[in-house]
Amino acid sequence: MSLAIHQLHKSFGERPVLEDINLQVENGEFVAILGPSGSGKSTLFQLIGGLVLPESGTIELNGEAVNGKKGLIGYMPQTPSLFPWRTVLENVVLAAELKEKPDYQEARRLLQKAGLADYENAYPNELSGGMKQRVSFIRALLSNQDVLCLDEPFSALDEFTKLTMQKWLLSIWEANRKSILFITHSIDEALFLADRVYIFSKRPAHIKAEIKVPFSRPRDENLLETTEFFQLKQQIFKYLKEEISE
Amino acid sequence: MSLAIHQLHKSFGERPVLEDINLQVENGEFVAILGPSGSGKSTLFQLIGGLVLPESGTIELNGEAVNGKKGLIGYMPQTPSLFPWRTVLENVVLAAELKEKPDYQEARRLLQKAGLADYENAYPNELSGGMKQRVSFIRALLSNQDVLCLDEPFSALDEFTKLTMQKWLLSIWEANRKSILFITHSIDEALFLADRVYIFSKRPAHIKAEIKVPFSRPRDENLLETTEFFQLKQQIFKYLKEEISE
Amino acid sequence: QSNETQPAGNTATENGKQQLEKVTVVLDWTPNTNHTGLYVAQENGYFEEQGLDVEIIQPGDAGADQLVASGNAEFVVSYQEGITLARTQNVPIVSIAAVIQHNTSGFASPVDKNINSPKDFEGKVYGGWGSPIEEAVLETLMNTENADVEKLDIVNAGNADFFTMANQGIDFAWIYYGWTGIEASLRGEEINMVYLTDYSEKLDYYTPVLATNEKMISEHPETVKAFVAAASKGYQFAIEHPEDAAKILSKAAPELDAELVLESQKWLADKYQDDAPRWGEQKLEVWKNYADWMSENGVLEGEFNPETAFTNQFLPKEGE
Amino acid sequence: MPKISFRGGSAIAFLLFLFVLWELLVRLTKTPMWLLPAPSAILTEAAAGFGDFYGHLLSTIFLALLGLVVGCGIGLLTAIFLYRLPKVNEMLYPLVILSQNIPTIVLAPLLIIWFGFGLLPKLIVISLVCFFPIVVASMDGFRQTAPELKHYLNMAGATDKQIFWKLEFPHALPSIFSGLKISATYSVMGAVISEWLGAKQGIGVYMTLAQSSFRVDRVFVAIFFIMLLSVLLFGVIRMIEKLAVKGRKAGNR
Amino acid sequence: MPKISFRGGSAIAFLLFLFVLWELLVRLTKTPMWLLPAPSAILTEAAAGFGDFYGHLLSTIFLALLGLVVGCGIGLLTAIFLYRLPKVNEMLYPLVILSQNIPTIVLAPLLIIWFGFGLLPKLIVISLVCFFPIVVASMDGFRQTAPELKHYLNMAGATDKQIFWKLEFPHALPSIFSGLKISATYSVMGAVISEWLGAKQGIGVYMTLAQSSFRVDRVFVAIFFIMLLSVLLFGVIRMIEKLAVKGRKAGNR
Ligand SMILES: Nc1ncnc2c1ncn2[C@@H]1O[C@H](COP(=O)(O)OP(=O)(O)OP(=O)(O)O)[C@@H](O)[C@H]1O
Ligand SMILES: Nc1ncnc2c1ncn2[C@@H]1O[C@H](COP(=O)(O)OP(=O)(O)OP(=O)(O)O)[C@@H](O)[C@H]1O
Ligand SMILES: [Mg+2]
Ligand SMILES: [Mg+2]
Repeated sequence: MSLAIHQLHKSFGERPVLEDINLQVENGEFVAILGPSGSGKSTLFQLIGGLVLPESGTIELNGEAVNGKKGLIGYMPQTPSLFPWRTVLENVVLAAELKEKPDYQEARRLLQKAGLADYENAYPNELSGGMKQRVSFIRALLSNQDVLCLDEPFSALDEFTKLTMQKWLLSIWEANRKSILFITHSIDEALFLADRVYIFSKRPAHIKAEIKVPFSRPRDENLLETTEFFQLKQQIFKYLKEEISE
Repeated sequence: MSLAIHQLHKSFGERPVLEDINLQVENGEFVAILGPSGSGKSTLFQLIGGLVLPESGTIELNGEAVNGKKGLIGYMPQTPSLFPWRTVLENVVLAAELKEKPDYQEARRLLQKAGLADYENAYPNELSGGMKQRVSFIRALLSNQDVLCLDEPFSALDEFTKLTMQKWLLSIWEANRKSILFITHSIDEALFLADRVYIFSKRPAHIKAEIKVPFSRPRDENLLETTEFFQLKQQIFKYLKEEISE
Repeated sequence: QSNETQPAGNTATENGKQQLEKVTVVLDWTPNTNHTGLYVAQENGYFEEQGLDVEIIQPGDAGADQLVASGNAEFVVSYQEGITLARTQNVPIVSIAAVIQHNTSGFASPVDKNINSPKDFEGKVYGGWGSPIEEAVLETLMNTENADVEKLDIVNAGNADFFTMANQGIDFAWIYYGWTGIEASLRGEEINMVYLTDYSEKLDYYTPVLATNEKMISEHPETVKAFVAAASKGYQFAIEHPEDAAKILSKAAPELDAELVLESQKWLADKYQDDAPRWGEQKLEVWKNYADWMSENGVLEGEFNPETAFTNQFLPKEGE
Repeated sequence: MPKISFRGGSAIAFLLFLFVLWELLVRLTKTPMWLLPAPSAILTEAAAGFGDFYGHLLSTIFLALLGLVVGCGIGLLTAIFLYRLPKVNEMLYPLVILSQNIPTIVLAPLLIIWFGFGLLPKLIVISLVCFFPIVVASMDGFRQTAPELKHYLNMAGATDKQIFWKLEFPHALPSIFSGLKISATYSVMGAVISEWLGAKQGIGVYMTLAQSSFRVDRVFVAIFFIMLLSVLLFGVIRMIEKLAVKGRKAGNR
Repeated sequence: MPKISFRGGSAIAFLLFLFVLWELLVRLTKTPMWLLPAPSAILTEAAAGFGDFYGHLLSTIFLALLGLVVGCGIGLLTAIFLYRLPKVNEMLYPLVILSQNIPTIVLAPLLIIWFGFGLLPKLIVISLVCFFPIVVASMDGFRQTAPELKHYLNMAGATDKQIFWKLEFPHALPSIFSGLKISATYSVMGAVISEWLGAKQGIGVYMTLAQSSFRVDRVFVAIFFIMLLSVLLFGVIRMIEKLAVKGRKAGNR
């Protein structure tokens, strides 16, 4: 499924947040968004999710305008947002539950992969921050939607666990080619995972740059040490620096 | 003020979390903790904060055992934990309020430095994830304690804002030399900021390694590109990898 | 408590009001024509003449008798059955005047039910409030005509009034003619009455009566005397001028239906004193008879001495 | 603001509709006045008798407000006291429940015997009615504080008192208001009931008098005013709530 | 478990202490029986008269439980219905408040006229008492749902129905139980009051008869059982709450 956003404007009261955002995610494409804190990335997700309406502009899924329509994307919020009265297992199937009878077998398998096999029956208050984030991530994976919007999914993970999860996400994506829109603060992560990277300016956000990531797939962690990678990273860092220091 | 932890053990029910932790923070030292997600880092902070009692072992501040004593440290939790009915300004002075009449002048100055000058009177629900984290950070800074325990303070910030905040933290620390214990998942961050780094094993956590960071101060971001830095980083990454892959 | 002890040397008094002794009289129910004498005495200044400053209080829920017994109020409008039961439980309360000489209560039924005497109760439905006394009274009445109380269906209708009950398939209920009966006639609803007094002398008890506690009688007899004197004068006025008395009651309680008050007053005027030598007079045999009847029917537990339950000593002497 | 006035409007319109229905029903079925008077008859009586009624109304309003304030004040204090002293709570909480189960017919004579016919016993009755919902709702509110905020305050070294006043109390405000709304609704009926304890004036007095002289229309006038008062009080509490709980409508995302 | 029994113990010990105090006071001041009987006298009467009392007790328990279940059921349904249909809520919520302000002296005759002297009118009276606290508490509970969870569910495309049943309802459980506890406390008194509407049996009947024959000791026996019942009901609700709200005692940190 493809996602296309045209000339989107959004403000909260007097505060303009998004200004003339144009952005595409092709069917099966992996797109990352980078941008300063508070620029409007999460707000963009809320617009795509249909939770708020833009002042102007359209959001199209497969060419059809879906402004304000809910239930069309898989979503992982920036904070884990787990339900305290549900166990980990009950939490991960929540999104799936909304549409159909959830597949507990699959849920257990994913929990195992994320290193949470022992915590299936634990309640969220017994989990560490990173564990909650992984639960939330699995919930999004299980939601069974063709477009996934992930808001900083690995920010609370240590470098190695993060790498494992990134590789896992890549393998899942390569296997069933969902369209993924991915907010991150890590330039490494964006370059390692995505086909294209959009860089947001500071608030009110417009698209400062769009970068095609030239690396071939499948990628592995050695990529992170190549000079091309390093140069691209430097370039992006410069863009971000420009945004914030002015 | 110096912090010393001897042979600390802690488990939650059947689940051992900390096993024989020994750790020091000298007066005015900046110490970082790295470790796998779910290893027990935040739990260690809870023990230091006196919120839970260890099964055995002691926690000493300036040589005095303080197991279970509260109110001796400045603390920044892993989730922002802002009070929804307080404005940003009222939130940042909260920790200070507990001890004395808060200094609103200073609070405003710090908010300005963190790029939140316009949000002084906003409520937390109007902030982005990274903005909340900054508010929580400032709250810890304003708490006016000699030992600061920061739990992943910059995880939700973009690379450039993060760097700004890191440098700011360093400058503050260099000016008034508090003792800082700092949990992070970024090896870069640990090496850039700390005097020493403890690496936690996976749960049940013991101290896998203690690394003295050899770089002179004041440090700047060029340090991140030196070979020494890179080698140290590789070494730490190896430690972490060992922990998780077994 | 009686507040007769005024602090000496109190500042100058306006028209001597401060000399008045404050007493409280607690009604048994909402103000009605049973209480007219008290309101008249209040309005026409009879209490004041006697040196009393009377406050009339409507207690709402039960407990008026205990209030007086405990000394928190001086006088109460009560009824013989209550005082009898109270005294067997050692509640020190004494009747000092009968407001109405004969029992005016009876069993009322819409005319179309055709209930003209106790024998007609058979096969009918009685609506009451669940007191054992009711059954005993019904039995006594029906026995006089050899009717079987077992053939009567007694329904507990709680606090429902006569008209509500009549609407719910209940054939007859126990009312005071002087109030509910008058209301029925005002509404143009014809009812039959079976008066208790017509069938059993023992059931001709005093209701209502004025009462006070034993302590008042022994320690402040002059206050009691003054109160009864004024009340007596008030009732006398009501007997002689029912229209004016009704106006006084309506003025004191404008919420009442003025027409009902007037009609009720007219009906009641000659019932206050009736065949007694003076208003308020009580007879020992009435007290004794009723208590005996209660004992016989198993609704009285404990010892009851009719001589101590009432007194005529405070009633004004003839021509006083 | 236009929203608020519209909302009230919708409710009032519905009530008016009900009244019209009632009027029609009464007229069509020719229900006699003494069974169920028509709204028009009630209105006529209300207009005609308002001069007499006025004093009763004021007296009840005064009682209800005073009782509500006192009852809620005591209730809130009790809740705070019990919550902050769990040992005492264990002992006294059952008594709080028991206090709601003393029937007025027993309480009334006792109160009069102890306190006479003045304002105090009436105030006690109303307060007793109003204080319970506040206690239960507040205690439950205090208990449900967001654990991560409590965790933070504990780590920051807040004393129990500070935790209470900076976190548990403001966090429980919506619950407290929930209790307040229940109490406010009960306060008017509480005042009417308290007038059983020998009042000279008040809607309760007016109503029993009307009832005992079979003036059903007057009884309904009394009920209308009781209802009006309750709804007004409820509305006022809701307005205060909106002001007091302002700024956190959405909480933190 | 040992903790629970200990907690009950502390309250009972305190109550016993109060009884002893009461007994002493009554004996020392030589308070007459008809004013305030001593606990020992009440106990004696309770033991002696239990055979007679038993039937009344059962009848009231039955009424109270039935009324509580019906009232709370209706209350919960009403709350859900009103919450999920805000337009209807605007119209009907004032009526819910009004329902609490119909004095029994007016309601009773009407109910009897409409429904006779059977079980139904009594049930209506108890339900009317029990349903209000549930409605208010539940509605407030539904409204206070954690906004970030609601935000998530919305983004995930949950329908309003799903949001209600997966989030708002479970989230409001503590509030609902708070309302339930208030209702349970009122239910026994509600049952006693409902017995005004003509019951043959019940604590209310027993109590008025005792009152009118000045058997204050019996009145107190009745009160004791009313209180005992209420506390028991309250305790049962609290136990159910502990089971139902299990597992989220600490919420998420
Ligand atoms: N409900 C709201 N009311 C008012 N302003 C809001 C609201 N939500 C977001 N904003 C503002 O919109 C801007 C963008 O917020 P958003 O959460 O989209 O940032 P973000 O790019 O996701 O940042 P971060 O990387 O820190 O999460 C911020 O300035 C924020 O203050
Ligand atoms: N209240 C609790 N009850 C039971 N287990 C708990 C509780 N709190 C923490 N744990 C367990 O303790 C372990 C350590 O948790 P902790 O939060 O200290 O991890 P962490 O090192 O901070 O991880 P992260 O980097 O993901 O935040 C985890 O396995 C967690 O499941
Ligand atoms: Mg964001
Ligand atoms: Mg942690």
